[in-house]
Amino acid sequence: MRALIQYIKDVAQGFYSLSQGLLLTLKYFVRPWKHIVEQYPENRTTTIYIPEKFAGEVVLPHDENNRHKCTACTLCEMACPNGTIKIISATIEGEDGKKKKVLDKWVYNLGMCTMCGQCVDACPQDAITMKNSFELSVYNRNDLIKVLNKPGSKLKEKES
Amino acid sequence: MTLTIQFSDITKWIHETLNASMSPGWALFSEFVLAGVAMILLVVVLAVLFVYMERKVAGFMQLRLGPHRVGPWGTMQVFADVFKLLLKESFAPFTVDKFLFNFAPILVLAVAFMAMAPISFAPGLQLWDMNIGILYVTAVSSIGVIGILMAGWSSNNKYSLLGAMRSGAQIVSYELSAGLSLVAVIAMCGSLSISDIIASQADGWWIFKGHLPIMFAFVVYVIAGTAETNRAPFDLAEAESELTAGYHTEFSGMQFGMFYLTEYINMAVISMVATTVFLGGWLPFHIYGFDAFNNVMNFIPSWIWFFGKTFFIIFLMMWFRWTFPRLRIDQLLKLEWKYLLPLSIINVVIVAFLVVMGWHF
Amino acid sequence: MENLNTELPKEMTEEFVVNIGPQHPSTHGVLRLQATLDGETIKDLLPHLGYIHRGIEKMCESLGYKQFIYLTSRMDYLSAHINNQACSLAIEKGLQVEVPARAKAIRILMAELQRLTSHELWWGSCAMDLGAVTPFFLAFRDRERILEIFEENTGNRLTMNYITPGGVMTDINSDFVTRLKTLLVKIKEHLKEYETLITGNIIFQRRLKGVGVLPKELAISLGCTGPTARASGLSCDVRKYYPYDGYEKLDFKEIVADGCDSWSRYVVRMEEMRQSIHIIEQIIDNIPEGEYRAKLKGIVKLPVGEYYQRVETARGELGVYIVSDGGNKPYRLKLRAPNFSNLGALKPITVGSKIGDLMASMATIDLVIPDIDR
Amino acid sequence: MTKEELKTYLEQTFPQNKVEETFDFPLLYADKSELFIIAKKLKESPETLFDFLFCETAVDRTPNLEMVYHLNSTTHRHDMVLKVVLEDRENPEIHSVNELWKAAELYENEIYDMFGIRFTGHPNLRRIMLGDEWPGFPLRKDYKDDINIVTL
Repeated sequence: MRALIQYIKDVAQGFYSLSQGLLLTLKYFVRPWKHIVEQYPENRTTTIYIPEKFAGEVVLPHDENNRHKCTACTLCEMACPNGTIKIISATIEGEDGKKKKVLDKWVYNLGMCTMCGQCVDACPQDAITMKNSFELSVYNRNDLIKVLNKPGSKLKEKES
Repeated sequence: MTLTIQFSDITKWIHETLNASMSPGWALFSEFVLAGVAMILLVVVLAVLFVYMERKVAGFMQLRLGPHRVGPWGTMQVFADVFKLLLKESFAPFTVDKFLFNFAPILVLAVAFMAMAPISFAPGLQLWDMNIGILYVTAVSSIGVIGILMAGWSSNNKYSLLGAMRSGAQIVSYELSAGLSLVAVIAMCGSLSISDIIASQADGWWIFKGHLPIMFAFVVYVIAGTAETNRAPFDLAEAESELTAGYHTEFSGMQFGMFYLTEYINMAVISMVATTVFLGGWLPFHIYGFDAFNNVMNFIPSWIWFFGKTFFIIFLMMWFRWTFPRLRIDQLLKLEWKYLLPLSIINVVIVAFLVVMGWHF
Repeated sequence: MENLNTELPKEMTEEFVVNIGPQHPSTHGVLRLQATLDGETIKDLLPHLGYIHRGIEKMCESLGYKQFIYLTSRMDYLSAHINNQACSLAIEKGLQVEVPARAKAIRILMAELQRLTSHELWWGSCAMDLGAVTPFFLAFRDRERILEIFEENTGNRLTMNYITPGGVMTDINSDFVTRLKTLLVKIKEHLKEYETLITGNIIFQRRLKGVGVLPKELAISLGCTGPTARASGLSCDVRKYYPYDGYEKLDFKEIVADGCDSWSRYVVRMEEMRQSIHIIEQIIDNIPEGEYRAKLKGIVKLPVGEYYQRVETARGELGVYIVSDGGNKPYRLKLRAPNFSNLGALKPITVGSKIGDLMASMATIDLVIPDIDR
Repeated sequence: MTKEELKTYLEQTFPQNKVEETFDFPLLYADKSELFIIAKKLKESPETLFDFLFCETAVDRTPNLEMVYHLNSTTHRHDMVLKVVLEDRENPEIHSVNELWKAAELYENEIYDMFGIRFTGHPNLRRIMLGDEWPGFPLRKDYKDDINIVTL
């Protein structure tokens, strides 16, 4: 007899548990405004939220006079675990006649970058930063290899 | 009071015009063709609606929006999918049994269409009011499992075979309790004909008449019907996380589309039978003594009543699907053979006793 | 019923082999299980690995100590932060660097959040393996919010690259505490929904109870760790026994269950989510002020010797074994992956059960395939 | 037992073996032939009860290969390292510890795959990750592969 009561209890409990689940899904069914999806391609210019720190790609900021801070010391190239960065430096003659190493091309392969931030960390001049850009895909793999310093850009000397 | 044209008038008019213009034999043939085309169109439109509904229901229950890009609110999405399936190659692997492989989806679909024949959508809108309507539906819909077994066997794929065997075991067992729960109502009203069953509910739907055994039979029928259509939580035949896609793993293009369509047509058949037998078919909802309310209910056309009830039961099945986890195969069979079937048999015995004693109304 | 097959003459029964994977919806990756089936019953199971073997150990031998950490994010990508933490701790052990208190607190916070995301993903995919799709979206809703916090504070969502030897890469944002607090309230609310939808569900319970039984002795012998072993009654929480980064100061319970079955594993993980929230709540209000990073030299060189550091990831004990020859690169780096050992438990617990049970066992052991292959 | 106690214990119990210590654990060197006996003793003697093999790996100390067993006791909660030096580089062979710790089955498969150390008494020795036709053993220091290994 006790077994029978227990059995009926179990069945009732089972049905109760199932109905609780059904109620939960019904609750979400009738409340569409609680939904969480983002209308992504439509909101790319309006409501999309990209945090400030989001690491999308490495950039070499230039100031208004087209000057950057990179001294071509290649510390970032050495710090990169993936061989993403290639620094091509050129030797030019300075005003005082001394030979000087300057940056020629800051080659960055976005396709190999894992956004670990080691290069930014290693840079003694704070010349490079991470930018929160997104939608960086391209049709041609060669387009992922970028030269970060703008043509004609120069080294920004320290003020001090 | 009613301004609506009765469907029987339309059919009568068609019959008379055809007979006036051609010989009776040709007229009959044209009527068959017309009826067939109308039925196929109706079923396809219904299936498309169900697919759209399923996606929306699933989306809303999962905090999503469902399809919403193709057409307004995504209404064209289903058509886009159907056209995609139509344009795709129906690829058959090298080692399949070609004849069975190609025949299986056609058989499954044809059987699903056949089961629609005796169903009465509205007064007069019925293809064939045969005197064994319910028996015909249950009999025909059980042929579908042969198609599934054929698909699984001919695919020459172990997943397909396992899915087909599961499906066979499942459908064969769950048909028993589905049939027995229908027997409860049939015993009460004393007829297998669908129009008789509907007529017997003119003074109240069976489920609201207050017979406990009938209510129980309704619950059993919904459970068994869900299982018969291979839908979650009984979707073991195509259990995605276990057998990838079960019996239709190897099918592609429109052949897959046929299986997909069949699932929804089978759902429609199950819910239409449930509507007819338990929920009063196309009869409106009446409350005894409330004449004003009853008149308002009468004003709603009967086909809206019928499809409204059908959609409600289909919503129930979708609701189950998007809430519950799947059963294991032994639990599935245990549920049928150890719980539903004995209870259904006892239920039928009680109903028979009630009928013999004349205690029903 | 069970004896039916043995009574039949041998010629009438035939076992057949099914390859579950490499592409299969419930292996969650490219694992191939060669299953010998007798009807629905599994007779033998042989895992074939290496579909995503990248040779991380070999790659690490050619990278500097500061660089190789970020490769280990790609092992168990669901606890990438904790993997990085393990490597950092091993290097700090060799260098004898004291990590600032603020960095330790941030590390624990992030590690517990990572554990929370990992368990939430597991919850969703576990329910999906058993046929319920809706929980997956409910789980992703909360996981997404946590990932947003990661994104805001560390710059990345999955492989955060946040830990560096000596501390963390950047400081947390000023609104971190308030955002996390509002989030935790929500997550706790949603955990209750999880319970109603899945935990209480009778079908779900029947699918897991008594399925995939892993006795304690076997768990010890197979080297299982993490929730898998704790559900078998083996107390093995690294955070308790070999505390690191200040776990010894925190009050939390080690969840041990002795049901040994899939249901216990489920319960242990659900309870661990609550414990993670509890840990976060203890730290969140008193993150110490100060430096977030100890200064290290540009090129790190470990003294000659061997260093072994273990941490508790979401799936078990991750060991980092560094053999140093005094150079600027590790001479040999062995990563003791928790999933690799837990994989060994799959065969003994599933042989003799149905295919559906294999999915249940696999879902509750919670294998991450890149961690197995490395 | 603490690290120092365990070290003295090992020195007393295995007087002919070399006992050292690493940064974390006491370290016992065993000979190739007596590995299984020592491992069994460590596992079964009530003072040590090392029933949990949590890490088994090999290190290529050119020209030798070195097997490293990290052992833990789930009752006493102490750990130790057991090492075996294999001098035969061409055809290294050692007895499997699979009978003592079942975890070793997968670990030893991986070591066989990566270092080419063969384990006698292993129930199913196979190349678990790379496949049977892979040439060479990648984690050895003298492994050369121009296609698959990209150096920076």
